[in-house]
Amino acid sequence: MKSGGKLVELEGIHKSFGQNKVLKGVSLDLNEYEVISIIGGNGAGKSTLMKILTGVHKVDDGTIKINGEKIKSFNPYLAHEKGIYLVPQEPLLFPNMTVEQNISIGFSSGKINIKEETEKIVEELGWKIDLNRLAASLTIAEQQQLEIIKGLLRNAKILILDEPTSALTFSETKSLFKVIHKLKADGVGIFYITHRLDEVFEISTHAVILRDGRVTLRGDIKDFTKDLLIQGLLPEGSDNEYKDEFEKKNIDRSKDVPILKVDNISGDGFRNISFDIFKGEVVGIAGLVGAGRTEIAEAIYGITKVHSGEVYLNDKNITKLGINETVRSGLAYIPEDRFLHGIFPISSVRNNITAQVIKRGRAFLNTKYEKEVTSKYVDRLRIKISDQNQEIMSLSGGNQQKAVIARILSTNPQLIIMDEPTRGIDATSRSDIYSIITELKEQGFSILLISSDLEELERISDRIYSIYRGNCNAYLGFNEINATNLMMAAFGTYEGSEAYAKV
Amino acid sequence: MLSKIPKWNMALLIILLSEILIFGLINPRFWNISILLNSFNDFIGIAIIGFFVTLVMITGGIDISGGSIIGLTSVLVGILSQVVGLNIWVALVLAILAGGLCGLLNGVLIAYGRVQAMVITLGGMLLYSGIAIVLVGLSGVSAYEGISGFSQGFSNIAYGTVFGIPNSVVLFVVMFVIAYILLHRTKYGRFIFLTGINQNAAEYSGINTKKVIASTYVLSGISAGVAGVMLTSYLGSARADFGGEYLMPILTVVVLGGTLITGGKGGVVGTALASIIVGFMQIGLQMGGVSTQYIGLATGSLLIISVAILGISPEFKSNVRKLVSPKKISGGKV
Amino acid sequence: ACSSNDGDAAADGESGSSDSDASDIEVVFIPKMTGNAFFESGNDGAQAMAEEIGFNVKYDGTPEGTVANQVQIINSAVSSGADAIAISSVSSDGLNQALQKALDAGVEVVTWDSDVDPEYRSVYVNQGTPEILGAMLVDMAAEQMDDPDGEQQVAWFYSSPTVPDQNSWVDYAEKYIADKYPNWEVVTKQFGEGDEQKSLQIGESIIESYPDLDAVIAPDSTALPAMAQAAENKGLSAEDLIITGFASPNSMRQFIENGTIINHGLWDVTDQGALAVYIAYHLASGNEMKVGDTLEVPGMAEVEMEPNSVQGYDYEAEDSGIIVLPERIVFTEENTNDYDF
Amino acid sequence: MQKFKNITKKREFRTFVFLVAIFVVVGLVNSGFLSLGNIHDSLKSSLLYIVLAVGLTFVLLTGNIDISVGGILGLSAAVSGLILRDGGSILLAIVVAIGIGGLVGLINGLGVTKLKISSFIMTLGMLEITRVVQVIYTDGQWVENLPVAFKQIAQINVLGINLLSILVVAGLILVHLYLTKNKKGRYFSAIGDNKEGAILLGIPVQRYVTYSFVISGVCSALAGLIFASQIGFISTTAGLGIEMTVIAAAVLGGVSLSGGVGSVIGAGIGAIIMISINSALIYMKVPAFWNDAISGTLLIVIVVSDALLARKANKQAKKERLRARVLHEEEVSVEYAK
Ligand SMILES: Nc1ncnc2c1ncn2[C@@H]1O[C@H](COP(=O)(O)OP(=O)(O)OP(=O)(O)O)[C@@H](O)[C@H]1O
Ligand SMILES: Nc1ncnc2c1ncn2[C@@H]1O[C@H](COP(=O)(O)OP(=O)(O)OP(=O)(O)O)[C@@H](O)[C@H]1O
Ligand SMILES: [Mg+2]
Ligand SMILES: [Mg+2]
Repeated sequence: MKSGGKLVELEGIHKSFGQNKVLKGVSLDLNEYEVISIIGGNGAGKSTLMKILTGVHKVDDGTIKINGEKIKSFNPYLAHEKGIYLVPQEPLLFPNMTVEQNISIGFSSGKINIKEETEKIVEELGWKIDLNRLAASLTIAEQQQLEIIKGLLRNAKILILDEPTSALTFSETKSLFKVIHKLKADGVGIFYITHRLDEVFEISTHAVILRDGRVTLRGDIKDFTKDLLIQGLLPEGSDNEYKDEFEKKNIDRSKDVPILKVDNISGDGFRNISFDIFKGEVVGIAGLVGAGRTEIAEAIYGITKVHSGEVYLNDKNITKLGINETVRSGLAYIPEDRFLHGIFPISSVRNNITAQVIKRGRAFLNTKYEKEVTSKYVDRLRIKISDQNQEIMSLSGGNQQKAVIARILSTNPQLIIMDEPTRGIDATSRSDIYSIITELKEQGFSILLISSDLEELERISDRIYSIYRGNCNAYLGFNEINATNLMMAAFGTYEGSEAYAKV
Repeated sequence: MLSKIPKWNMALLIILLSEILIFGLINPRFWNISILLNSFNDFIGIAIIGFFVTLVMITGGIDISGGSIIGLTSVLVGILSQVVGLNIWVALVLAILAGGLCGLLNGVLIAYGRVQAMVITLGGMLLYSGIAIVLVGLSGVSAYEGISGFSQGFSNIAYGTVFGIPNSVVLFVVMFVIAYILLHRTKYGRFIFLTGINQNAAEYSGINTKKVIASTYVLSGISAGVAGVMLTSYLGSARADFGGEYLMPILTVVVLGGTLITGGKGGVVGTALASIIVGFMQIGLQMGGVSTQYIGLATGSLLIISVAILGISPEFKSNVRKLVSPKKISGGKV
Repeated sequence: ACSSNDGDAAADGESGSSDSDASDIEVVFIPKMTGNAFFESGNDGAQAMAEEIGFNVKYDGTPEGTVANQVQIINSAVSSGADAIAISSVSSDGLNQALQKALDAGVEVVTWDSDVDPEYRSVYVNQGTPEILGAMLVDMAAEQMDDPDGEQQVAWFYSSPTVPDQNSWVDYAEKYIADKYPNWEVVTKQFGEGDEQKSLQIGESIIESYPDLDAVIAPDSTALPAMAQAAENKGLSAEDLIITGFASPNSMRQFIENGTIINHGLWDVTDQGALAVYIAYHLASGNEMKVGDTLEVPGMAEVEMEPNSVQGYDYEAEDSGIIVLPERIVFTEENTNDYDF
Repeated sequence: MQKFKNITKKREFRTFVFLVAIFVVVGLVNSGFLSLGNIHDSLKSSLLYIVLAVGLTFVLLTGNIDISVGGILGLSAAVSGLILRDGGSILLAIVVAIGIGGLVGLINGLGVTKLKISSFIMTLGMLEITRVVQVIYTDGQWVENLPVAFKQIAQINVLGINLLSILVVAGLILVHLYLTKNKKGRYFSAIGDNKEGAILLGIPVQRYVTYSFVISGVCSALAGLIFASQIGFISTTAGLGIEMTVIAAAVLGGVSLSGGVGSVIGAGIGAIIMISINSALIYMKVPAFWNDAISGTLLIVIVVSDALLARKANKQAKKERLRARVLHEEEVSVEYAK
């Protein structure tokens, strides 16, 4: 491996938000030709550290050196001048601009032909992106792709990717990695943040574990194993072993009455979709970005219209019901776009978690009950907060996601549709959520799981339907679920035990 | 800014108290409790519409049509009771309902038509005062003379007292309590906040956000109707141009009360305090010899300065702290 | 001539401590609205009078000029211990209760320019009854016409359908037209809402949409100059379109000088303001005025208090009456430079 | 053809259609309304609103609002009016007016960016303050008898077209090009579209927000000069309540109050609509007491129908896009054949 000059030297970085001490003296270097994976639990301070490196947050204490030069007063403008570019965890696009305008805005060098460059890089990645679309109409995955493209185009010397793959499926991830490898070879220094531990080994030269505002472990990637990473992530002094397991049994449910029966529905973005979900099972939906999985979920939930076909929940036809009524019938939905559809940003954690339970109650609010519900789920999902009245916006991305999940769980729904439920959630919390899913299953609740994380789908689904370009193209029974089959299904080349979409 | 509402309410309370203190020192008659209580009549319309415009604003909307609904309901009370000959109390109820109807039109267009509230209520403002003028024009009473000759019972609405407390104060309290309970104690109020913070997320949570939004405009319309009746009783005459000047004062008390113009945050306690502050400031300065046309300077400055002080305080404080202890904060190295 | 300066110190209820010292007396002088040339000139007169005699005049109004605002101002005038109010009312009945409270508190009430119900004030300083002013408006237009008895198209243009005084003049003027010039046709009545830009635009539109129009009568201090400006913009002179109405001479002088208009009218509002506060002061100093009394006013001619009936009111009381300004002025090229308000 | 189609899809085009529709409908009642003369007049009457709307659009694009435009208009018109009346030069008057507008705008901008006061509160406060300052400065008097030479400026025609109108329209187009084509011009809408995103991209957000208020202040001052020149006298209430009309004009032209969306061309057309309604009713010879009711209804009808049209177009676009992704029957067999 080539070794290059020093790009970034962070020393003794301290940062707190109010009483919350987030970074407690972080020191970290980045050289040319390096890809450093930063891993750490939700709220460990990864994004904060990176925002400091781009001048978005001011340091309380500590020194930043870029290219060996000490920076006194940092701001994003300066960061750009120094060739630092951050692909943020939550896409920060300009919704009312087209994709092309989003790419070109703020470009410092006007010389290069942006359109040409974009087309080149898009081709390299093999992603489909329409330059004339309005950013507001992009799905979260597409937004993330666009953010990545923006980042790759900048010719940054120091590129930061904050959970770039959280909404991407394996195929998009793969093409991204190819590009990253190339950049690395060109001498670009890269910080890469992820919760998908497998990626760490695939992409990085070094790994850093950030825990509780401190770097607890760092080193060459060769010195790490996945177990070592997980050990490093566990809370200090916690004796409970990390249970990276999820139990599922193959139960023959064919004689039961399905909780949800989707009968040949068609709508915008999908057609002729049929499947059943039985009591106490997790049914997965696989597919590539843009396959139409979210559209199906939204149609079932009552957000968009079903043009033909029927949906039954416990034998009750819910096809034409609005969200209100579907919720009352016992359906719940965790949307994929947390920021747009999930959280109430300037509201407290408590109000976020109880937004849906209160709907069941009487006209007047019961603060005591709300507090109880909140603390129950904060404990159970290990949501890292300082106070129930804390604004949810000030939580880390993963903790926000957990709050949304808490909101849904608190209503005790019969069937939960989860659209990318663990997006941005760290490994330990993820297993918390999996264990909750196990519990829910045991209690007889059912789950429809839409996920871009193959591993997740594979691990927790009892059965999987695959969506390919709006059609259900494959079915994977309990025994057919494995990574290879899933991949093939997503690409439309798997033919499982049940034939689908053979018109 | 204004994120800590209770803190802001405290600030408002301090402003109010110092105002009472200062004006009293300038003109001791200001401390005359009956003058202060009776002065409620002069801003009650602004206050009670402000309470419900607060709800509207928390949903992320705005309602600037309240002032002209006052004129419309006033004319309706006059025409229904004097020209049509209905019983005054029936006329009054019908007029308030008409106010609600105006609010309903605003609300439906905004919530279901998804049009920007500012323009719809601006159109509403023109439309409702226009209707008032047309009604007067068609009913044959002269628009400029106003309709008067109301019964003593009707004028008692504004001039009566309950246990020695002027009715206007009682109405202020009653409307405040209603708005307070609705907004801060009920599920409905929570839905108002959630809708204002993120309508999409509220919708996905199964809240019927359109109904919530539309209903706040109805409430605001009804409150304007009540204000119209109150003003008609207070002024003893029904005129189409009543309330026309309330547009900015209503918005002023709501935003000074700490409600975010972008929605999602705020409360009626602040609005109540702010309306009293602005109302007392008016009287206090007038009693201190300041001519009314200069009072805008005081309200304008109050608005900016008070919000600025609260706005800079965190940064300001931390700067001061840094000055005091220039080097290290706490927290050990790894 | 300062005859009443030494009136005896009859205590009036509220300003109990007041003796004959003029500087203790405060008169609140209330216009319909502030920011309007007409009322500002009235205030100039009032302030000059106060300075001369030595009492205090507080000018208090709001730009919007609404009933509620005036009530509020009256209320705080009473609360703050004013001795007298001189008001140009925006509504003939909306102020009644507030004024009653003022009277109960011993505050003297005088009206000027625009009256209230006569029960609620002592004296109304009147620029002329609606009959006088309505007829004056029509006559100013008629005297410019070659054939006033022939068919003429006229338009009304003033501030809004809800202001009392302008509407009452126009009402009488229309009766007067029907009586005296039955061949005239009133083609339109437009309102500028006291908004200069809108008034200008409406003025231009009137010219465009009524090409056969002979006269525009604009008894409003915003509408008249705007109408004249509109005519000037369209290249019309007084020959093409007669424009007249009420506005202060300062705002119209240039249009007279460049031939856009021939005449317009007003009364001496400076005198009116001065007279109003003087009477208020006179009453507040403990003097009484009865119908038929005459009063020597410093710097002005002697005035007489006439019964309310001159304005057509039914209410008669000894201590309630009207003082009509002796003259209204028609401004023309000859005399416009003699005035400055 | 394609180009024309693209134009028809623009928001400004719909506003323009509404404008044409109003002229045609009124023209059917009174053909005089469609005359070139009246169109020229309508444009002239709208000038000061167009200028105000342009300035306001900058502020609205950044996601803020400026309520103080009427106050700045009044104050700058009065101060420069006094200079002119007392024999000062026209140039001096213009410079002073722009200075006042820029200064008040700067105060607004600094209040919003440095003191973190919400723009609504900041400019509402400044509105009240500027009004009182104007009263104090003019001693409550109207500014009358402006020199003829100054009033003449508003009446100069070039090739039969009003000079000010030409200047304003030319300025409008330049500003439009700046906002849409210039790299920095696009910052304004970017800030309103997504402030966090703009910060992250290194756009100097605070500076551009401040600029927007300064621009709005300067535009208000220019509008004040147009006001003084066109009308010839300045009352102490000049521009009272004008802010609501201007906001309505901008929104009518497709500028979003939540920022990031809109163009000055749209706002300008919106201003012409708002102003033309006034004279349309006169041409239609409707009794004037109907004016408010009719303009209110018209305003509501336009914005509602526009919103419905826009929504329908959006839905259609989304539907088409989603449909294009779906593998349809005829394609399925082809796919599987591979
Ligand atoms: N703007 C803010 N105001 C207040 N607190 C904040 C703010 N941003 C982050 N925090 C707090 O800082 C801590 C670290 O957040 P950060 O976003 O850096 O975590 P993270 O490591 O990126 O976690 P995740 O994996 O969930 O994205 C959290 O406790 C969070 O609540
Ligand atoms: N034009 C649009 N405007 C607004 N939202 C849109 C638009 N087009 C799609 N969406 C939203 O995008 C989401 C669908 O995303 P997408 O098409 O990626 O679904 P998907 O195929 O399920 O994606 P994934 O497979 O990654 O979940 C829905 O929330 C849908 O409402
Ligand atoms: Mg993060
Ligand atoms: Mg999806």
